[in-house]
Amino acid sequence: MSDNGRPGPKRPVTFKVFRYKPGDTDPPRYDEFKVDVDPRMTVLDALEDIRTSQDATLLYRHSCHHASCGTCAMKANGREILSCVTNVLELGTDTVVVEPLGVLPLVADLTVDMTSFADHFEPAGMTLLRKSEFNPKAERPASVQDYARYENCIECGACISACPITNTDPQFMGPADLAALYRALVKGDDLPEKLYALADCEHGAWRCHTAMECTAACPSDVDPGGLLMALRRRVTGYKIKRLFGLKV
Amino acid sequence: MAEKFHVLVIGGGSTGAALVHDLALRGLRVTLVERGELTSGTAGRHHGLLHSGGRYAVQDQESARECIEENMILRRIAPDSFEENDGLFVAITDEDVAYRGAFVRGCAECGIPTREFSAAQTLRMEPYLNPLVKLAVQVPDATLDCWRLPMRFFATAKHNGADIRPYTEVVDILKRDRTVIGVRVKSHVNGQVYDIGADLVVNATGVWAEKISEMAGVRVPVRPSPGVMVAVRGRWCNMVINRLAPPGDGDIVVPQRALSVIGTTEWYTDDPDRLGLPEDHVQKMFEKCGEMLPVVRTAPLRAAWSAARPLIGDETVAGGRELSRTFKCYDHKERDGVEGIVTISGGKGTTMRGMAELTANVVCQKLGVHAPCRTRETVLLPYGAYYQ
Amino acid sequence: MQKLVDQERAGGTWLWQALSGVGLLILLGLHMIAQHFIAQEGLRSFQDVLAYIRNPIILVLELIFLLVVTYHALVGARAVITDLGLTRQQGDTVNRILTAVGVIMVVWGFYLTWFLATRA
Amino acid sequence: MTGIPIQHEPLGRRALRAWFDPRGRGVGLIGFAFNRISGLALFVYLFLHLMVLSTLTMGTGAWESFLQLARSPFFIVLDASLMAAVIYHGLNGVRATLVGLGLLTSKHKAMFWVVIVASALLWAYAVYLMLFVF
Repeated sequence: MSDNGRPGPKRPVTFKVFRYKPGDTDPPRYDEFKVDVDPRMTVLDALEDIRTSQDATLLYRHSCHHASCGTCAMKANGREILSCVTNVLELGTDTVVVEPLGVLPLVADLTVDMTSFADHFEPAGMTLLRKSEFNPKAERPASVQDYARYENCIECGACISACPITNTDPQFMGPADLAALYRALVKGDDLPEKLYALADCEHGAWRCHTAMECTAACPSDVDPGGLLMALRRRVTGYKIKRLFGLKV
Repeated sequence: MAEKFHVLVIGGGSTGAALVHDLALRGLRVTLVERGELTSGTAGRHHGLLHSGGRYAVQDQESARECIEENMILRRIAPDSFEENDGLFVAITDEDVAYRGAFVRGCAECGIPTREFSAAQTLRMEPYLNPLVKLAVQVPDATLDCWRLPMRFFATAKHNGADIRPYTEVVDILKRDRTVIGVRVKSHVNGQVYDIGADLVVNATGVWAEKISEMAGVRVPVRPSPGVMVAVRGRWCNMVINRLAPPGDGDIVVPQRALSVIGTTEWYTDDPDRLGLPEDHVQKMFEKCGEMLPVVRTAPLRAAWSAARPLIGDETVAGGRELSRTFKCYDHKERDGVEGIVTISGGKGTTMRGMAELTANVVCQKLGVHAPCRTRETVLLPYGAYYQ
Repeated sequence: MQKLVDQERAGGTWLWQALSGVGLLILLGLHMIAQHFIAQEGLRSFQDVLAYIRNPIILVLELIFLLVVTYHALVGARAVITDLGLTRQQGDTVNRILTAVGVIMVVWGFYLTWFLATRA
Repeated sequence: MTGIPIQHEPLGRRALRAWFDPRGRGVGLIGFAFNRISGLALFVYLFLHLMVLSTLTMGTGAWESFLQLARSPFFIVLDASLMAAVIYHGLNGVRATLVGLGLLTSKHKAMFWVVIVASALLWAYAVYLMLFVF
């Protein structure tokens, strides 16, 4: 929404929504819903509208509605999106196909299970807070130790869904975890040897084939692909240094 | 009924999260049902402010005291969950400056530490502020993550044996005579409808409290009061920026990640499921918050949404901001003569733990359980532990 | 998905793959130049091939080329297969089969070169 | 639309979709897909090439008849496609190496188009040589 979304006329849009409930709506199917879309409406708003006025059983994840929690990632017209910040009319199609993320196990409808994602995050050393990059020159009141802010990654799973390798190899750590690992290395509050070993392992940084679809899919400007490559550069340097018996 | 618990909590928001955590720590067999994803109602959608209480220090000192107390407790039990950057109340107009005395006094009365800055000092700390800023007062506000903080409570509760069922909607309250004995739920995962028994049911559904209380044949005086919030790209302040004025529309900017969340407005609704997004409220956000941080008017919009506060008040009360932000726990045995159901409502994200403590005390007293509250000192697990 | 990442084995074949790839580009370039300048008319006849291989620089170059191209091709094939998500045992089997294929290819290539070089 | 949850797709089809289906994807996946396809083609070619060279052991006659065959239009087309695969795989390999070592990662899209244009030019020159010089 470039001009902060001034109101305009509504437009009817058909939503073709992936439906699946194990043992109930099984095999899956696509249900069609018509929604009168106003210019501010996001894909999540449209789903809320469908759930509250057309089908109360439609299941999808959502929480913060402003790209902070990362629960509402899904696919619209085949592309990973964060539904709370994806404007429907800006998708530019009269029919919008809404599907769950790939790779992550399906729970029902548009809901996927994030357990496997969280499992891989832990060893990567992901931390919630980081030192803010914002305005380091600004003065600080004495009581504030250092300005801090949350990591950009909101753990939505979009990159995992977009990556051609995670799609076929469930053991590959995946873009989000490896990007987190890089951030942990940079922050340096974990043992670098442990993190290097993790990055350098069979399922780590080298499995990536640089399709860079993770970065294209990331709704939070993390650039997981770029961080992964930066991680490789560091690991390469580490390996070379180790080869010559230098201190890391 | 195949399953029976000591306590069944309806509603997986921040209150429900803190309540199952509290009850699990007290050793009760507890389950929680939530119709959608956890924190998909009001809890997830708030502006992410860990209140210092400053906002209420003049008009609503009960809420203010609750806020500062819980603020300090949460920092202790959920380390690394906050952007501990504090907050500023900034005066732009002479009217704002005139409010300073009452504000600082109110904060002192409620135990909220303050520190005052001149215009020049303020601008050195927050260069994007309106250059007309006259002075500022610092308070211990912070930014929290509306999804990950409640998830820490859920994670800890789960590891202490609580049973948490998202995607499970209550379709009926089961009663024997005038006693609630359980609930009928529908799973939105597989469409199954089944019953869960409980010695006590807690209605922690916030703005949806009325829907549940109707099923149970009891009454709760909750008024859904939505507000509009807008997130713009860019982090335009290091600290939380509040307007040094009585509570009003568009009086806060909360920096969160690489966003600035500006808020908020207030109206009343009867339907918490269809809040809508009044365009004039959105524009008002840009206008009013722009008075403090002019840059937010031109910053690219990231999201605009509504969230409904579960305020306590009767239909007879007209105003919105006059209603207290405090919380209350209702035992419907006393109010409506219905045994086996308790309602907790009101309050805010910051006071989630306190609301849970109050409710758990009522629950334990009703069930005849003697177990002290331990949530004040129990450090929470990381949110990721919910998935392990 | 398994709970923790199996960290026992180091990765890093990607580095060697990139390195051998760059090597191949150089070797291929030399190969083309050699074809162009040493065998000026292209390899039009059996005798031309023999004459070409008689040059010791060409001989060594072709043998290195064979080694590197075999390595690069097999590691590439292995990447495609392992990207399908193999268990450890399956991975081991694939490694063994591909190693055997590589050995056979190299041996056969060396035999061929020896055969031609001795005919010349 | 498939009737099967994406997550339950059989592996073969899943791989084909994930690696080669460009719908909803950008040039990154296209670059990767071309690289994989050309790589597999070259892998097959390597075997064929070794087999062809094996005819050398059967003496002059066999080799001459192969050369005859190699001048047929079918083989010319095959050779030309092979040339395209080699050129693209090689140039994209350089791109992948640079991107993969974090050297020019943010420029990966622009580099893809450079690779495509350079490949086309080189290939055109190679085909010209094949057809008119040799």
